[in-house]
Amino acid sequence: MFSVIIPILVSVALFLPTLMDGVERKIKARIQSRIGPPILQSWFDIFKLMSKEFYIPVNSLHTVTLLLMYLALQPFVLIYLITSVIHPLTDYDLAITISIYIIIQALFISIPFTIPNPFSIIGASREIMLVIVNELFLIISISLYILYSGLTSFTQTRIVSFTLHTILILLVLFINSYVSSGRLPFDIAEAEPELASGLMIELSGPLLGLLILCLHLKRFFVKLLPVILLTKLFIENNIILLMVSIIVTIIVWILYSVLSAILARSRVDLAPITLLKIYILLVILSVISYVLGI
Amino acid sequence: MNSSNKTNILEKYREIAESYKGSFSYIKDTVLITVDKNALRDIAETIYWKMDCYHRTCVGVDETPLNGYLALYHIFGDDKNGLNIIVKTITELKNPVIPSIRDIVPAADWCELEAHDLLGIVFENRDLYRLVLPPYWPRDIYPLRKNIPYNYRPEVVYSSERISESTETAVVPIGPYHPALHEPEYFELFVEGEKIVDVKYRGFHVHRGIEKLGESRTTYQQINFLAERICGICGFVHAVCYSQAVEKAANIHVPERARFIRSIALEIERLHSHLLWIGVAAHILGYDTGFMHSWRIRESIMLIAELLTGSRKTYGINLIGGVRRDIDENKIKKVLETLDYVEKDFKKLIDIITSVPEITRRIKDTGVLPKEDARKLSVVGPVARASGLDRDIRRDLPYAAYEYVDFNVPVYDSGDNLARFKVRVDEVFESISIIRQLLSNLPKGPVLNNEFEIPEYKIGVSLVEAPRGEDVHFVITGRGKPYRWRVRAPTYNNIPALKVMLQGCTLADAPLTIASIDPCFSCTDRIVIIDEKGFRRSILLNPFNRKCDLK
Amino acid sequence: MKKLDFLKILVIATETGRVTRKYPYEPPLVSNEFRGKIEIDEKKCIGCGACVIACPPNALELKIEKNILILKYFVGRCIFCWRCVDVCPVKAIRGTSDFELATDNISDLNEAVIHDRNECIECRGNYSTVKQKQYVIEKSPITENYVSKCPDCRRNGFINSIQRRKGGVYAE
Amino acid sequence: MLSKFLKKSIWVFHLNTGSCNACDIEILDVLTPYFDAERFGVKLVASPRHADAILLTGPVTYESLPKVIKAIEAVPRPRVLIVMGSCGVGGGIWHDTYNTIGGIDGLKKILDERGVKVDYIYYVPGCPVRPEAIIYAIGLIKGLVEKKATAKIKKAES
Repeated sequence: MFSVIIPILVSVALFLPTLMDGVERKIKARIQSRIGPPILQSWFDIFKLMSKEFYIPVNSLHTVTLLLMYLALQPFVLIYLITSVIHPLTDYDLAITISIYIIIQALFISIPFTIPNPFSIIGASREIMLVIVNELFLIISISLYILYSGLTSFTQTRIVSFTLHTILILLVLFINSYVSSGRLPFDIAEAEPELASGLMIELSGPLLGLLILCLHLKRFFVKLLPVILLTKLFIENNIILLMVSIIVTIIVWILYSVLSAILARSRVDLAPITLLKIYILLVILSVISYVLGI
Repeated sequence: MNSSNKTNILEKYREIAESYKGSFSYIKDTVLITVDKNALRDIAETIYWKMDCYHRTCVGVDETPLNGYLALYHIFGDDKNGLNIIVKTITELKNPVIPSIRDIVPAADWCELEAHDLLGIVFENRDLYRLVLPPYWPRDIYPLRKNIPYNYRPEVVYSSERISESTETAVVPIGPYHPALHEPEYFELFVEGEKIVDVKYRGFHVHRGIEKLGESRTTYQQINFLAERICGICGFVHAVCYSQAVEKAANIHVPERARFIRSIALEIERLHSHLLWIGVAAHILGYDTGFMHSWRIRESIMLIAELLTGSRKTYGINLIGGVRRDIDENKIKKVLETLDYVEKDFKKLIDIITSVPEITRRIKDTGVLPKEDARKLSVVGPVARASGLDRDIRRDLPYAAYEYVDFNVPVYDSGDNLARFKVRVDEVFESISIIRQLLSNLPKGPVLNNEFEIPEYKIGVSLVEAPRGEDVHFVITGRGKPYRWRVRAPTYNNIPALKVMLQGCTLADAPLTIASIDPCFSCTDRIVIIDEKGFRRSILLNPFNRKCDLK
Repeated sequence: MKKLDFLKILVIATETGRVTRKYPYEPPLVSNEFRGKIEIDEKKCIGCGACVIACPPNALELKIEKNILILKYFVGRCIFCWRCVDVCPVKAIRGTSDFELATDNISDLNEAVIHDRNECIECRGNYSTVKQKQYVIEKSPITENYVSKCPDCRRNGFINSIQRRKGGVYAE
Repeated sequence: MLSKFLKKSIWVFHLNTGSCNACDIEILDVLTPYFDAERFGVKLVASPRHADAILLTGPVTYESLPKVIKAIEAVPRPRVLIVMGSCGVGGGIWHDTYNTIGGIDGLKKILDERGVKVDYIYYVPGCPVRPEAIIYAIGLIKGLVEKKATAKIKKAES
C-alpha cells in the first residue's frame, strides 16, 4: 500500500507548492482590489523559464555547482519528510530532517557569495543575519518538542499531550516557518526595491526556473513540518495525519499570504532583534510552564 | 506687502548695486543688477546671507551675436518680499573666466558646472568636472553656444563607465537602472557595513538638449508642448512656468478665466503627483497593498485630468496668452464628485498606511536634513517645508489664480522622512480645498488671448510651485522664438541635499530617502555602493549596530 | 487598538471589490475628451502645410517629389497635441480618440496624403498644389492667370512689368 | 511568433533611456488595480537577466546608450523589445537634438553594428502611452486582439 500512497503524496507535494504560489498571488491581488493572474500562473512562469536560453554567468563554476547541489537536496528533504511520516526510515527521522534542512540552508546562503554582484552579497549577508536567529531557535524549539513529547521519529505512536508548553513551542515553530518562507516583513534578502531581487539577480533561464521551483518547495516544507508536529497532537493514523497536514498547510499558506499582503518590509537591524525578543520570551515561557507542569 | 515697504526694499537693492558699482533696474517683481565680474563674489554674499535670499539658479547665456560676450545671470529669490534678484556679469569669449561663488552659496554648485559643460564658462577657484554631458562628449564643443547647431551630433566613441574592481573595494551599482528609481540615475554610496558614509551622484542620463531645442527649432507656442515634456509627472508646471515667463517679458494679458483653469490643472497635477509619491514610498517599504490602493485612488484623479484637459498627462492645454480648453458645468460637477470621493478614501488609506508597524518605524528619524543645511543648499518644496523652511511660491509670489484662494502651507521641523511624508499628505487635502474654491469662483469670459506681440531681448523670470518645489523658468525673448530659455527644475536644488540625508543612514533606508525628495530626474536633467574597507568583511561585522545615526 | 489599524485594509479591499477594467474584453476607460490619433481627410486637405509648421515634434512633414507633394504623418512621433487640428484652414484634420496603435512593423505607423502639384503655365515647372490653387481662387478675387504661374514666374513678371513701366499685378 | 509559454508569462524589465517619466509612470499604472497587467501574466522584474521583454521608453540619450546596450545584452533569448511612446518609436519631440540618438531607429543600427540580436520588436505609440494602449500591446503580443494600425497612402482628389 505504501508503494502507491507514497508516490502519490510525493507528487502532490511537488506539484502543490507552485500552485499555492499562484493562489497566494491571487489572494494578494484580491486584497489589492484587482483580478490578479490565473492560478496556474506560477507554473506557466516556470515552464517559460525552462524554455529560455540556458545561460551560465561568467566565471561562475562555483555558483553552478552549489546551485545544482541545492537544487538536488531541496526536493530530497521534502520527499524524506513525507516518506518518513508514513513509513519510518530510521529511528531519528525528525532530527535527521532538521539536520538536512539546516545543511540545505547553509548551502543556499553560500550560493550568492560566489556571484560577483554586490546585490547578491548584500542580500546573502542579510539572509545570514536572519537565518542565524531563526535556525538557532528552530533547533532549540525542535529539541524542546522532542524533550516534551519524547518523539524522535514521526511514526512513533505516542500521542503528544495538548499542554501549554507544547502550544508555546509550536507557536515558535510557526513563527519560524513564517520567517523561513521569506515573506514580508522578513524578505529583506530579496527586498526588490532595494536590492533588485538580491541573491537571484544574476541568474536567468532554466537555472532561475529551477531555483524558483525549489524556493516554492522550501516554502511548503517549512510550513508542512510544524503542521505535522501540530496534527500529531490529535491524529494517530500516519496516512490520515499526512493528508490532514497537507490540507492544513494549504490553509496556513493562505493565512500567511493574507498576513504578508498587509505588512511592510522590515529593516535588517530591526527584524532579527524583534524576532530574537519574541523567540526568547516564548521559549522561556514554555520552559517555565513545562517545569510547572502546565 | 504695501507699496512704501516695497519702495524701501527696492531702494536697499539699489544701494547694494551702487556700492558695488553696478547698474540697477527693475520691472514688476524682477530686479536686474549688472556688476563687474570681480564684484560678483561680494555682491552674492551680501544678497544671499545679509539680505537672506535663496539662490534660485544661474544661467549662462551666449550673447556673442549681440555684444560679443558670454553672460552669466545669477538669480536670487527674496521670497519674503516677493522679489527675484538677477545679478548679471559678463566675460570675454576668448578667456571666459568668472569667479565661482560655490563656497559662499553652496546651492550654486551644479548650475556653475552646467554653465561650464554647455557654454564653456570657466569658474575660478573650484573643481570643474562633467555634470550634464556624457564623459565621452568632445571637450571643445559647447552645445549652447550659438555657433553650434541644435542637431549637431558628434562622432562619439561610447564606452561604459567601469569602476575599477579591486579586492579591497567592491562596487554595487544601484542604478542607472534600479527598481526603486524608475529613472536612469546613478548614486555612489560609500558604505561601512550597511551604514552609508558618503554619497556621490552621477545623473543627467536624461539630458536631451531641451534648452537648445527651445532656442532653435521650435517656435514660441510650440515650446509649451516641449516644456510639458521636460517631465511627465509635473509637465504642466513647466508649460505654465514657461508661458508665464514669456508673458511677463512681453507684458501679455492673460484672461482671468484662463488663470483659474491653469491653477485648477496645476492642483490636479499636484494631487496625482503626491498620490503617486505616497504609493511609491509604500512600495519601497515593501507595502505593495498601500501602493496599489494609493494608485487606485489616483486613477480617479487621472480620469478628471483627462476630462478637463484631454490627456491623462502632458495636458497640452497651455498656450502663451491663456489655455486651449474651457471647463463647463458638467465637468465641474464631475470634478467635485470625484474630489469628495478621493478625500474620503484617501483619509482612510492614510490612517491605515501610517499604522503599519514597519512603516512607522522606518520613516521616523531616517534621512534627516537639518534646517541649517536646508538653508545653505536652498532646498525647495516639501523638502524645505519638512526641514522648517516656510517657503511656498504660491503664497510668496502668487501667480495664476492663487491670490484668490485661501490655503495653509504645512511646515514641519523634524526634517526626516516622516516630516516629508506628512507635508505631502497635508498638501493633498489643501489641494482638494484649493480646487473646490477655484471651481466655485470660476469667473466668466474668454480663455485665450491671441492678440499680442513679443518684443525682442526682454527678460522674464517666472516661478511656479511644482509638486516637488519651485520651478524656475528664465526667458530672454528673441525673434519668433526665445533667444535663451533656461529651466531650473525643483529636483535640481534638492538632489545635493541627499548627500546630507543619506550620510549615517542604513542602506535599507537609502531608496526611501532618495525617494523622499520625490526626485524627478527627467526634470533635472547613479547609486554605486563602494565600501572602502571591503564590504564582504564589513557587512558581516557589527550586525546589530546599524541604527541610523542622528546628528 | 490603534496599533491594529492596518488590518482595516481588508475592510477597504472588501468594500471596494475588484475595480479592474477587463479591457480588451470590455470597453476601455477612455473619455470623449481624449486626444488620440489624428485623421487627415484627403478630400478636404489642400496641402498648404500649416499643420507642418505648427507641429512641435515634426510628426507631420512635407516632401516634394517632382510633380507630387506628399504630406507625411508618422504616428510614431506624434505627441497628440492636436495643434494641427487647431490650425488647419479647411478643417481637414480631425482628432479621434483612437489609441490602439501598437504594431510589430514600424512602417504601419506611416500615413501619407499625395497631392498633385500645379504646372506653371510659363516655365512648366511645378509649384504649390492643385487644390491649394483652387482654394485661393475660391477665397480671393485674384485672376486665374496669376495663380497659374509659379512664384518665381510671378516675381519675374512683376519685375518685368515694372521695368516696362506698366506697373501693377494684373497688367500683362 | 512567440512560443506558447512565453505568451503565457511575459516578464518585463523597464528601461528608461531618457524619457520624461510620463510613459514610465503609465507602465507602473498598468500594474495597478484599474488595469492589472498581471492578469495576462505580465510581471515587472528588477533584473534584465530575468526578463523576457524590455520596455524601452525615451529617445535614448548618449549618456544612457552604453547601459541600454548592456541591459539588452543581459536578456536571455528569445528577446522581445517593446518600444513605448513617441520618444522611443520616433524620437519624439527631440528626434534630432544633440544628446539623443533619435529612439529605436538609431538604437537598431547600433545594436546591429555590435551584433546584439533582438528577436521581436513591438512599437507602441502614444505621448504618453495610455495604460490601455499598453494592455492593447500586450494583447497584440499574446494574440488576443487584431492589429489595427496599417500604413495608409491616400490620394488627394482634386
